[in-house]
Amino acid sequence: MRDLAWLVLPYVASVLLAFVVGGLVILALGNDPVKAFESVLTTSFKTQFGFVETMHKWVTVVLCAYAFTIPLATGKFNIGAEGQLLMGATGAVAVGILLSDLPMIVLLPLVLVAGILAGAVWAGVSAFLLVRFGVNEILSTVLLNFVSFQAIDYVASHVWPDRGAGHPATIRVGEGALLPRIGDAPNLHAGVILTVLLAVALAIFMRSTATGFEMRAVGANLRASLVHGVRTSRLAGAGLVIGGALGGLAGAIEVAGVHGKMLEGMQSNFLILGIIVGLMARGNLVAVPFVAFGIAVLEVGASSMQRSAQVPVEVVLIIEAMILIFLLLSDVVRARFRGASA
Amino acid sequence: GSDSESGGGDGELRVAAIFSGPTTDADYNALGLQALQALEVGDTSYSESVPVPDIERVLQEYVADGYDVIWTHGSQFYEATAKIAAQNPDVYFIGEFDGQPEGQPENVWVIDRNFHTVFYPLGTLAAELSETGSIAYLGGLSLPFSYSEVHAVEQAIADSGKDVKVNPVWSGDFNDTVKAQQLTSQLLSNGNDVIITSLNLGVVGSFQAINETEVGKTWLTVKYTDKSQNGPDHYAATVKYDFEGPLAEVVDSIEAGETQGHYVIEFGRGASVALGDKVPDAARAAVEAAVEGISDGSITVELDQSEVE
Amino acid sequence: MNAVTDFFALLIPAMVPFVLAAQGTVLSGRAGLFNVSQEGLMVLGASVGFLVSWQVGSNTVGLLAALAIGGLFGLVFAYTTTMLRLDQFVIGLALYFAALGLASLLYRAVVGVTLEPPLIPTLKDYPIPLLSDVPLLGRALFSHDLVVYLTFLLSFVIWWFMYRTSAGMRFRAVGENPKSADSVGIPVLRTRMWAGVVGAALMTVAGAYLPMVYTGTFTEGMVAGRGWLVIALAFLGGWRPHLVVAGAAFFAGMEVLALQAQVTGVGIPHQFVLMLPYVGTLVVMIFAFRWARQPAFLGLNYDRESRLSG
Amino acid sequence: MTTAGAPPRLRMSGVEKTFGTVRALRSARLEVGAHEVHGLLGGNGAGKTTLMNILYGLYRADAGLIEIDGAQVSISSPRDAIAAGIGMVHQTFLQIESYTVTENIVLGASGLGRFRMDLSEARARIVELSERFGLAVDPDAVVEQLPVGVRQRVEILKALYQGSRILILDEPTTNLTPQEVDDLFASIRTMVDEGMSVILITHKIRETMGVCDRMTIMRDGQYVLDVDRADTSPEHLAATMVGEEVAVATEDADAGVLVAAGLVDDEVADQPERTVETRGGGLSARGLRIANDHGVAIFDDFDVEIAPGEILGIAGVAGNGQVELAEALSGVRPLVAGTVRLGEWELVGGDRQRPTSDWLSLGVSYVPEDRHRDGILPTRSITENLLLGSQRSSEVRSRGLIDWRRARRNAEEVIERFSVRASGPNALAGDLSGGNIQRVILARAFARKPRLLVLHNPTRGLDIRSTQFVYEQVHAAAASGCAVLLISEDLDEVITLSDRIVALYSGSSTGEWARGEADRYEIGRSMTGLVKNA
Ligand SMILES: Nc1ncnc2c1ncn2[C@@H]1O[C@H](COP(=O)(O)OP(=O)(O)OP(=O)(O)O)[C@@H](O)[C@H]1O
Ligand SMILES: Nc1ncnc2c1ncn2[C@@H]1O[C@H](COP(=O)(O)OP(=O)(O)OP(=O)(O)O)[C@@H](O)[C@H]1O
Ligand SMILES: [Mg+2]
Ligand SMILES: [Mg+2]
Repeated sequence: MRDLAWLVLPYVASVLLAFVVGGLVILALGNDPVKAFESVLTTSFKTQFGFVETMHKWVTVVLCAYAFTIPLATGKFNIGAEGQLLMGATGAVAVGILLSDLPMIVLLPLVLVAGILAGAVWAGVSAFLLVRFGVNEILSTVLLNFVSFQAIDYVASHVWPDRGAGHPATIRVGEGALLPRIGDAPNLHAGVILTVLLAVALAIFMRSTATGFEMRAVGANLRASLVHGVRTSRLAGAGLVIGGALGGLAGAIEVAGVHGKMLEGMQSNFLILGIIVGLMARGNLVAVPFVAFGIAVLEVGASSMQRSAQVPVEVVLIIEAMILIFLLLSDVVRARFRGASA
Repeated sequence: GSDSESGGGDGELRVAAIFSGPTTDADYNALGLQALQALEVGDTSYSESVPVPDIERVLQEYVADGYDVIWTHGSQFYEATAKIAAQNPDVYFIGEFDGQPEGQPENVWVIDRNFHTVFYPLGTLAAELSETGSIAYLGGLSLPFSYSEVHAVEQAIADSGKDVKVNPVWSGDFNDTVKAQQLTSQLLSNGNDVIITSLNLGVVGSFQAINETEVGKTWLTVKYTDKSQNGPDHYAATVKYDFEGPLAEVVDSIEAGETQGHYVIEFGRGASVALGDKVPDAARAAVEAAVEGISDGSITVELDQSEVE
Repeated sequence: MNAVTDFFALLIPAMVPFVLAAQGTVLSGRAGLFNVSQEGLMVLGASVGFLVSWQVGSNTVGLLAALAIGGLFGLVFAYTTTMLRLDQFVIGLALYFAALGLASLLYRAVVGVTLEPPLIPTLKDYPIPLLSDVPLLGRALFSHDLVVYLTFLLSFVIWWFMYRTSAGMRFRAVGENPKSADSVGIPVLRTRMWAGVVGAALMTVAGAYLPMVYTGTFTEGMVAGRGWLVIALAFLGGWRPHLVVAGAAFFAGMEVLALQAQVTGVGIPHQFVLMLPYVGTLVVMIFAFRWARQPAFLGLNYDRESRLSG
Repeated sequence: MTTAGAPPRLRMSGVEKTFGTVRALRSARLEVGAHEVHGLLGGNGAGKTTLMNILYGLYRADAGLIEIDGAQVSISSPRDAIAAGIGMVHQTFLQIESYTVTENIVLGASGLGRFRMDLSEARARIVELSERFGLAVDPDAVVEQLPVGVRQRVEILKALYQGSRILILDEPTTNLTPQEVDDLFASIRTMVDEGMSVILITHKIRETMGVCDRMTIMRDGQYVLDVDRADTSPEHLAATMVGEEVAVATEDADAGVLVAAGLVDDEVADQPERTVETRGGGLSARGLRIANDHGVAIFDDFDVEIAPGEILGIAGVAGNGQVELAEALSGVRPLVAGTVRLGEWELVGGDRQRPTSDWLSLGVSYVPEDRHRDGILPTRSITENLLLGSQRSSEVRSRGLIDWRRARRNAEEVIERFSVRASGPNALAGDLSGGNIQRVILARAFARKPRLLVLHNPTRGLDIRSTQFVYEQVHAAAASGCAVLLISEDLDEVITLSDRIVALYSGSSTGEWARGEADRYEIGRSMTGLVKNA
């Protein structure tokens, strides 16, 4: 219990501090900080719709956070979650459009699998370049993001364009490609359940399977792992591919659960949010879903902050930066505190 | 959040607007904000820089906040607007579209931006101005409305009987000034002497590029707002948009109980062509004739959204 | 011939933001600091550089202001990572957010909503006498604004400093093995502090160059991902100042070629043409194992009393 | 050696240092005179290195006083230390691998100026210094390509170049041949004759007695004793170092303890007889061709045969192929050519080389030389470290998943049985002392009931007690029929443990001796490639 308190306290403290600083900025801009923060904290819970939106955002943030965290366990930085998400979405709409007449029981799994595979293949390019040629993965994943932007623009404006959309977007996928809904409208899509199950499975995978253990070992000491029979480069590549698969799944769920199609900009800022969640959770897979929930609430609330208090959107970015810095600082403070009391 | 706290009294409408970019863009979104603030209603509020994937949520939030009229500024938002409108029959929505949408809900007004019609005179102008016989269309994203603009320009050139070729290129982003600058330099050095831009802020970069070239030989046209101060010597024309009038008219209609409608922007109704001082008289006359022809119905500009490449 | 001249005339200015920001990245990196806030800092530099130039009426002052704000951010980065030993990656991302937010906020505060975007005059070209008269490439290579010349001069100075001076030899040691450097009396933390400050300052100046040469005004999306590409560029150039210039030339060259291909119309969809720079770089990296190495302590904080950082 | 009245060259007193919750030094003190070689002795974790790091400005003391020639100095960074005339050769060399010898030596030197980088003057001085003190190096060689012995000379030259008057050497002899040790000691004498003071940290009492004029003994971060060489004996030193309980044990001097302490000379070491049953089923490696990291073949047509229960010792100076051989025979480094059989199993043969994990499961256990780099996952618990390598074996899993409960119980047992000093199975491996890390690694190696044990420098840097423990374990393994390959740069160790000794020089065997036949200096000469004992 005390340990849990120690774990949660820094998060709470840094969010509070960040809000204090952010509040000062808002005040300086002549807006009402109390009103602003009230809407940040309540939008997700005041209406069912707000909650649904938050959970849908949570799904994608969690998956992108895993896409970053799992390769990180092997010491590799996957900065390519947005490209993987977009390619996953492309794979998902391709199946969802081409096979749109199939019944859900067949089509939906195909759509999700197509997303997963597309994301895995996209990250697989980085993994291959890394394992075979030693190309730094930060470099290759960043570059592939840029390639994916062009690729989906092509798909959305030439392959299956929706001419009425007023924005590069594909036509809708078949009905059978959509995730079923839970409860009354506005309602959650089944991807939420899928993500919860996945979170549990991944935690077990990393903790208790031989491959998961080996991944963590590689991250802790590559040489020692090699000496003890772990096929390190293969694993580092595998970590990237698994991360990419999760990024791809995020894209597929966005298609099947949220948009019903692929559209430009659907990657939003999920890459950065995923990285932040991964870093804030300090690589701990169990903490990822919880941190991601906090970030999803903040993200949804932040945009309502400008609606309800007319606070410029930029301020949200500044508050997010503060949260990160204060969170890290809380470590230093905690270390000093513990050292002093020991 | 509201500009006037006391608003929302009886009979006073509460109007919300959603913009796709920052209202500081001195362009499409700034025009929108200006129109919103000119409204004489109880209370207004807006959200800016709303990405397409987030639009449904923001719409829902405004519905939950009890706004009477919600305006989405940009055709990329139309689909979501119609969807949310169907779910909330008591709230009125204003969407934007290019053409006439199918299945328009009872509580939705459409503002048709009618870009192709407005671009026709630019084609006429380009045909008059071009000496090399080669002009360029520089767009942002290759969307159906930009295809219709290209086709309208081609139609105008064909109608003028001149032998001028249109080279369409896309920078990939309406606001990427740097790409626009680089593309424009390239287009100019490839012999295109009139650049018809369909960009938002990106056009500032195009001006930088064209300012490097000889005055009187090369020309640039602009969309939405007058940006002639960026390069008065090469500035040929603006197709100006103004949402103040259209928005006020639509809101008035809604107040009067007319909840569904299709407002087409035309010359004199939200759109106009302004010509630069340097444009020769012959060209000026031709453009004026074209505008005249469109207004009196003697010229019909075809809406052709088929792909160009 | 015209096409070749055009190519170089476009290439050189296109290289500048890449080179400046990449030199900043390399400079920090060789001292062991891996700053990933390039994208944010470039946007901030563009905003501050533009706003100050506009208010004061001098681009030079604008560039200096961008330099100063970058230095300030660099100071925060260096202080939190060297003195407090906070995670470099997280701090870099935090500063990315902060810079991005600040850039827009400042523009909103100073300019606000207007239909006429304020303009500053773009930088004047100063042809180098004689050299710019050389036939063919003279004009393309030697008729640019002063920042272009300064950028290349600076790259040379950084190279010379690193490989030809004893201070540079010590400097590189800090990024290779800070404990060894410390043990012979090289002030590791102080070196990292100034490398972090100067590095970030170069990144903001790189951003400030964009409104000053291309557009004369600031727009939020004007950096358009160049900051992220700079990180890739540092790896591409193996964290060496001279190779980074070559890498930037390659990068900007591909970018200009892609535009040229689109304008002349090569018959393939423009999206594929626009992919060219990125795919090209990936292909080059396959052959880059010869020079692609990074400082051994890149991104790791040094703690004198901990064995793990030795 | 201090003349009465005159202050000593160096005096440290009341030094306190705490790391987190560990009190590394409690009121430690040290006094070193001019013209003096001063030994600093103590078990692992006694605080020797910490005390010297404080003197060198790398650690900040919580309290304490440093005086040089009677004047109090404040040292808060290596810079200050260098200015005060202090030089230090660290246990792990602090060199920039990609720089040349000259660059490494002048790196911190003040005379160089900020910009000018003309190294010719510096180079000349280095040549002069290396001749004067008998420390031969090539000033233009790149450091990463040098053997350990030479790299150590570079470190000493670095200190000399900086003009040190007090030189600290932290366990300098670990990697040296007897001849090199003699050379080093000769150089030390020259330095002392020129007026320097040298502080020598070592675990080897024989060396201490051989070169030190005076010595200080530390235990648990505290000063215990300081004595002149003339006033002490090896037995007395050993007893004081390890503390009372073991002091009793030394009465009936176990050869292991004495060798571990470096106390015995080869003549003295009439090792207890060991009988090795020569039966099939051991290691048979033939025609080995092994390349180093740069692809250069160091071994060509090399054979190794070890019977079950036999301990084969490989004696050699570091850098003569030990790492490559150890890695090749533990399945970590692929062979260029050759066959390896272990009992009935073919590990390498034809075109086929089994992956490392197969070697592990077929009973090959490897205790690597660099335990921090190759042996442990520093940020992981003892439990997880003990599991490393057997994560795929069915023994540690239940229903396909790793059974962490069982693993933790196993870790508790190991901690108990191998007397690992740790807070529990969840303690991080990186927080353990070198000796304790080695215990964990050995526990892991033995837990697999190995049929081939490859040990590389298994006791480097370990104190007497830990060393003795390792020796016991090796004997136990051999007794259970395991073939043992002992590769060590510690000649005493090889002589004590091995049934058969092979001298290795530059990738080939330069001599072979059976147990009891070996003469230290003869082996030493073979190790330098001088004599070929057919
Ligand atoms: N950097 C450090 N961080 C934390 N604790 C340390 C550090 N260095 C030393 N210690 C602690 O200080 C104690 C003394 O360590 P020190 O290195 O001085 O021992 P030593 O006498 O040199 O041992 P050895 O013979 O093994 O080299 C150790 O038990 C260890 O716990
Ligand atoms: N970061 C650290 N945290 C805790 N203890 C440490 C740390 N660094 C070193 N120590 C401790 O300091 C002591 C001595 O360190 P030292 O480097 O001399 O290791 P060692 O026992 O001599 O092993 P080796 O010779 O293989 O390095 C050890 O007990 C070690 O555990
Ligand atoms: Mg030590
Ligand atoms: Mg030691």
